[in-house]
Amino acid sequence: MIVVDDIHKHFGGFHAVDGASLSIKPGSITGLIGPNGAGKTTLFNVIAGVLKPTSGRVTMNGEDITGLPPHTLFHKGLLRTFQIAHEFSSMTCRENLMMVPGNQSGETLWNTWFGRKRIADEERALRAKADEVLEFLTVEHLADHKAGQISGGQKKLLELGRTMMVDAKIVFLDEVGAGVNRTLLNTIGDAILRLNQERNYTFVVIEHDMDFIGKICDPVICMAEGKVLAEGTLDEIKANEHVIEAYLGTGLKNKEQVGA
Amino acid sequence: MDLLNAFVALSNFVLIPAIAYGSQLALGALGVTLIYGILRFSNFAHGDTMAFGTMVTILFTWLFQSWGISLGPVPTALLALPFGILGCMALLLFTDRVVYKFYREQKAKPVILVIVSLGVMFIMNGLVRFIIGPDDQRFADGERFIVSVRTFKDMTGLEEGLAIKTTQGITVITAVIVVAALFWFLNRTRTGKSMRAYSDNEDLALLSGINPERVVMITWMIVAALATVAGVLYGLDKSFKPFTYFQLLLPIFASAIVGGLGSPLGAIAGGFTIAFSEVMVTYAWKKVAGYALPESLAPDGLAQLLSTDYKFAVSFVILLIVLLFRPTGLFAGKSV
Amino acid sequence: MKKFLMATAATALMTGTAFADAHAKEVKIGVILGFTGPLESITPAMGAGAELAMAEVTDSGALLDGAKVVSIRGDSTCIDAGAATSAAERLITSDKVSAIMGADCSGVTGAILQNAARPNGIVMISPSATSPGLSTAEDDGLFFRTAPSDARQGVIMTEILQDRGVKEVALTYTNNDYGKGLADAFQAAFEEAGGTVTIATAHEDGKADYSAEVGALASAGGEALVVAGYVDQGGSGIVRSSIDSGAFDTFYFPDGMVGEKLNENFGAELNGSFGAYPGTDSEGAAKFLELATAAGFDGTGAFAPESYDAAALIMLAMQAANSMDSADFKDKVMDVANAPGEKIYPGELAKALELIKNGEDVDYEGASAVELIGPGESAGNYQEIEFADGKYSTIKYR
Amino acid sequence: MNETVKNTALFALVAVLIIGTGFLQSWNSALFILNFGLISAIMALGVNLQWGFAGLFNVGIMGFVALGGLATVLVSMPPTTEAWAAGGGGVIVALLMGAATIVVTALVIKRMSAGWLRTVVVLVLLIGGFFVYRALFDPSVARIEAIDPASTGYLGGLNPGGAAWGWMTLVAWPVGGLLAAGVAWIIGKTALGLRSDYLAIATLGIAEIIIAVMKNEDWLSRGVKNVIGLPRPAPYEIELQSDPAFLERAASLGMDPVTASTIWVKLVYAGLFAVVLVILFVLAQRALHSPWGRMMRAIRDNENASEAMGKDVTARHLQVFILGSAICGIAGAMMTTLDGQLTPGTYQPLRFTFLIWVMVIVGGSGNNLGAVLGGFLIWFLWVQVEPMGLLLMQAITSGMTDGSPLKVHLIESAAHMRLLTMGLVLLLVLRFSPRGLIPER
Repeated sequence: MIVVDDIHKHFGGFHAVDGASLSIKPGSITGLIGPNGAGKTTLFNVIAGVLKPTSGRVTMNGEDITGLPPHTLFHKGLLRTFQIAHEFSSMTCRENLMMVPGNQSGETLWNTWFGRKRIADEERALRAKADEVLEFLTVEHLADHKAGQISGGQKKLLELGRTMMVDAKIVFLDEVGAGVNRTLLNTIGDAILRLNQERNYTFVVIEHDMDFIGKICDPVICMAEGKVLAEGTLDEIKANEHVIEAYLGTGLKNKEQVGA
Repeated sequence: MDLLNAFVALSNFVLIPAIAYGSQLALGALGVTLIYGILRFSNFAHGDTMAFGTMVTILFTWLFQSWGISLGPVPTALLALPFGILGCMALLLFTDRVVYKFYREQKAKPVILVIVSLGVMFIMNGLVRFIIGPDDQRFADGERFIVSVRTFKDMTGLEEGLAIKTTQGITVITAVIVVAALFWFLNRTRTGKSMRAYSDNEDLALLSGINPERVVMITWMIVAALATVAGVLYGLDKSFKPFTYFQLLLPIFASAIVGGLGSPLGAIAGGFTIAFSEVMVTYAWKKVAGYALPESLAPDGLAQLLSTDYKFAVSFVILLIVLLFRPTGLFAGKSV
Repeated sequence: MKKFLMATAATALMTGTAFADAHAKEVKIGVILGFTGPLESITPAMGAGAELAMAEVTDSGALLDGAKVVSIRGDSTCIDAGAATSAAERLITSDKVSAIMGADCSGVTGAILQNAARPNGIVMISPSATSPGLSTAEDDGLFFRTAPSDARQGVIMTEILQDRGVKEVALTYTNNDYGKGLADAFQAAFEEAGGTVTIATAHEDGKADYSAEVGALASAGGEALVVAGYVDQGGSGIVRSSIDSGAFDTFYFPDGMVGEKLNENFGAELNGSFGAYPGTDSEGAAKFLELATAAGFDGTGAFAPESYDAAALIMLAMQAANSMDSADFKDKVMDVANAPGEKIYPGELAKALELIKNGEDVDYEGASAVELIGPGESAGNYQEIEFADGKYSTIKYR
Repeated sequence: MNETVKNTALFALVAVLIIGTGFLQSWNSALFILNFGLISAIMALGVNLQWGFAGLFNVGIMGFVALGGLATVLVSMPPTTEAWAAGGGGVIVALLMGAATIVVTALVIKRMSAGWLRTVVVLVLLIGGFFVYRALFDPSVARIEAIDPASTGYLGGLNPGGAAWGWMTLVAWPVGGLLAAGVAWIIGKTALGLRSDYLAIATLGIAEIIIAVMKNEDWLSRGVKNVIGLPRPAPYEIELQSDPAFLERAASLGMDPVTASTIWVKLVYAGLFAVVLVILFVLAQRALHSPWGRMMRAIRDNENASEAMGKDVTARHLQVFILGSAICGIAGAMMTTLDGQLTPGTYQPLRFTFLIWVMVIVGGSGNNLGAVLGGFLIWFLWVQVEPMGLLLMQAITSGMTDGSPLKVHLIESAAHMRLLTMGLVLLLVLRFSPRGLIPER
């Protein structure tokens, strides 16, 4: 469904992504792993339209989406979250969710002045949907809290929740578990699995926590130095020599993670 | 001979004034760019900082003059300059302590600091007028000219004259010395290097044991020195008036941005770009062309690209053009 | 110092208003001049001139059977129309002045006239607003000026330059209504008379650096440089820069440039330059000078005599109408200013008031040989000045 | 203290200040402050839209205010028929020619592939276009400006009825908004991509350019020669004073006709301005408390995330930049109407840009009510700090001997208390109530 074909992204002389190619099957939860600096987030940003690739192509169901801006991709059903939670801090959690759906008639100024009835109806529906999502994520008690004041893990949940406000086809999750405690991580994992099964969302997950990856992802793709090293189940990846080498090269901490 | 006349006319009316003006702008822009590099905001109070430093210098100049101290042909103001710098440093460090520090500790957004600097601008604006009044103050003394038009004509026998004012000479020499000292400081000393490191990557610099408060303090002190020197040179060359210094903020910002905010080299390049374009775009080339070209080709009109009415718009048009094509300036400055 | 004077005037008026009712009869006249701004060096003498006339009348006790005339100052800033209007508004509505002596610069004068004087029906006599545009402004018969229109000055300038055989001049003007208006008037007159203006370029006031302007002016060339600016502002900057760079050594100075500052700033560097500003050699001018010297201010200051005359005309007209209400005395201004009648000079205001009281005509000549023409403006007398030995002096009257 | 009570108290304070002015100074002064306060509140509303709603740092407010003023002249003045005959057509052709040059150049840049050929074509087009434009433009302008330069010398406006059709000035208000919006569109298209500080300086510069054009293009609005005596929507005091019905009413209220007429005219303006303020306030309020406002706040909080959530940040920034600028344009037109004249020389960034910023920050950015409050409060201070400063200085110096240099100096400097006070108020609010007096909810 998403095909990444020989993407290069250079920053000056630094080749952050150096000829990465991969494809993501519809309905899968693909894990993207690799040592720090492997180019995972850069590749994410290229696919999500934040960065323009130096060369290469990204297609979605055969359509070329290379370099389209994020808001256009959103309307094509491609959503993402961020490594560091990008919540709308001065808005309540419910508002954070309610802002997501596109083409709300209340987003047109004219309607905010003269089409108040229609907006009110839409808002009611949106509100119900947002509350539903919050409930699904087991954080309904946070609905009226300012998003800037909830915990880091809850922000991650909220970001996941935003993707649930629309019918997303594919969702890119960037380090969804970073800085999240174990309990909350499990909640997030459950939510991802449920969304995948109940709503047929496709996920691409960048994550360092191998337990988490092992629990939800299949297949897993490993990147290093801007290239794709291997693809397969987590066990296959763990057994792959190149992968071990790549992780070993960056130090013990990551090796332990692989071993774990 | 005609070509020589053309060159002299060009030097007298374009090159020399533009070089002096450019040096003054460059010094001002260096201050703006340093603050942007280290403290990460555009300081709207910089014009008034210059006015304050200059004002202190003027007060000391008057004091010295009343004591009968002078430097002979060189303006007394140069003697008072160190005191002006000290006064300006005291003010900036005080401002930092009571105003900016609070926001730094809060990790406020840069744009909040810009708005804070607006408040500081208002206060300094009022303060300077309160102390010295809103009027023109002339404080230049000593010999007026290095070369005057008459001597030049007598010396060379050329039709065109050339004047170099003492203040213009001092401006350029001082600017060169100050810039050299600044670059030596930034590139050769430990403190300077730590400042550059801090400017490049704050977090990394903190990890490597740089004391940020010390870096900030030294930055303010350097900025005070630069602002006072720029202000005094400008005042000597032209005249001191608080409102003019506030207005000077605009071409100074234009210089810093054209060069690229945060880049000291860019600030200097920007200063000269703005100064030269302001003078050259509005210069009537008739006279120079009259000397340089054969008679048949000499222009009938004034050969002026843009009337001097638009002199002040020129720097901004250049600013906009540069930003359109190089959004972070000629020397790729930062953006936060 | 000038601001100190203003401040004391302001305090005086605060206490003044408090006691206003206690006094039997008090006539308040607003003096709105640019005590700050580009004309701040010539306005003190103008204000003093007007107040001299008021003091004279108060001392005589002849106005409206012993009325006391009080001056209330307001700052026109010369350039900020909003500030000027608000000052005038305050003087009229809060201090209840009967008439306004002012304002000085044409732009703010027009603003005060339209926004404060006309709505409140207050007579205004300006000593120095010279814009030709004011000749045709709607004024409900309330506006007069003892200064001539710049259209007249343009002609005088042309005559002076031609008498000196100057055929080609460069022209720079301060970029406001005064400078631009005068430049237009002069350029039209000069070119009509066969002269050439090589370049007419504006300069902004308060901008310290004029090398670009001077560069353009020098390139265009000319036998002299006409500086239609202000002596306290960019005008001096242009002259400084021109002398320093050798661009020009002969200058022509219109009214806004003639002031003591010129001697202070340049002195002998201007030897050979010339100019003109309003003034006459009538016996009135000499008398005014005496009175001014006795009162301790500079009677030769530009527009100081006109200011005396403006204030005097207001008070004479009041007496002629036997009322301190503008609606009544606005029609009398022309009567007392022009023939027929006995000629009145400075220091003779008491006599004039008595004559009027007895029903006789007066023809106010005053310090500047007042002759109001057309829509109530001075016919225009100028004194030509020339620099020699580092200061200017009047050499001829026109 | 609950929010409503606090807000009511703050507005009551402003009312007390203005009414107090009426009792202590004069009702004319009080209404003068009220009228400018209403206009300031509208400007603050516009800036709040850009900064409070969308986080756009625009310091070119002065330019848009001035454009509103220009619109007033272009709409409400009678046309100068001789000038139109002499050079009106020429100027319009030249301007169209200039616009066409730019459009064609833009097309070439878009259509041709990059390379030396394109550069050459673009340069030839631009330089050639410039000379053709000047050749068409300059003579027409010279002819227009030659027509009675002392009182006209410009094309005039579009009001065939002249002073009798004072209502045309009301038309100028929305037109001022449109003019500002049009220019904001051009600026937004080019400059909105810049990061915060760069955008700030760019807008600062653009405002200066707008003023430079208005000062020097005499054919358009007489430049620095000013346009005075603009037709006005309110009755003329002088006419009221000769209107028997009005005189009778004034007499029945026990007022003298002159005071009655000046106050009445100011009240008429106050009414007109208040209507505009209320309309704009309601529209802004509805926009803020709607999905649109939610979207704007989201964009302000986090541009990247909003973009990822499908919001077209660039387009929204442009939209809000245009809207805010249009509101400043409307306010500018209203102010020129109240002044009765256009004087380009008096536009200063300190007064028309930075002061408005103080209003928004002190009042409370992101809150319309706050912006309005800030507009009134800061304007009141701006006007009244000067006399208050004088009183303060007199109090301080009362113990000193008359004529002592220090006393003279202190009293002389009282006027500068104004700038000091503004800075101090701004810094104190930023420090102790960083979200303003009426913070965003």
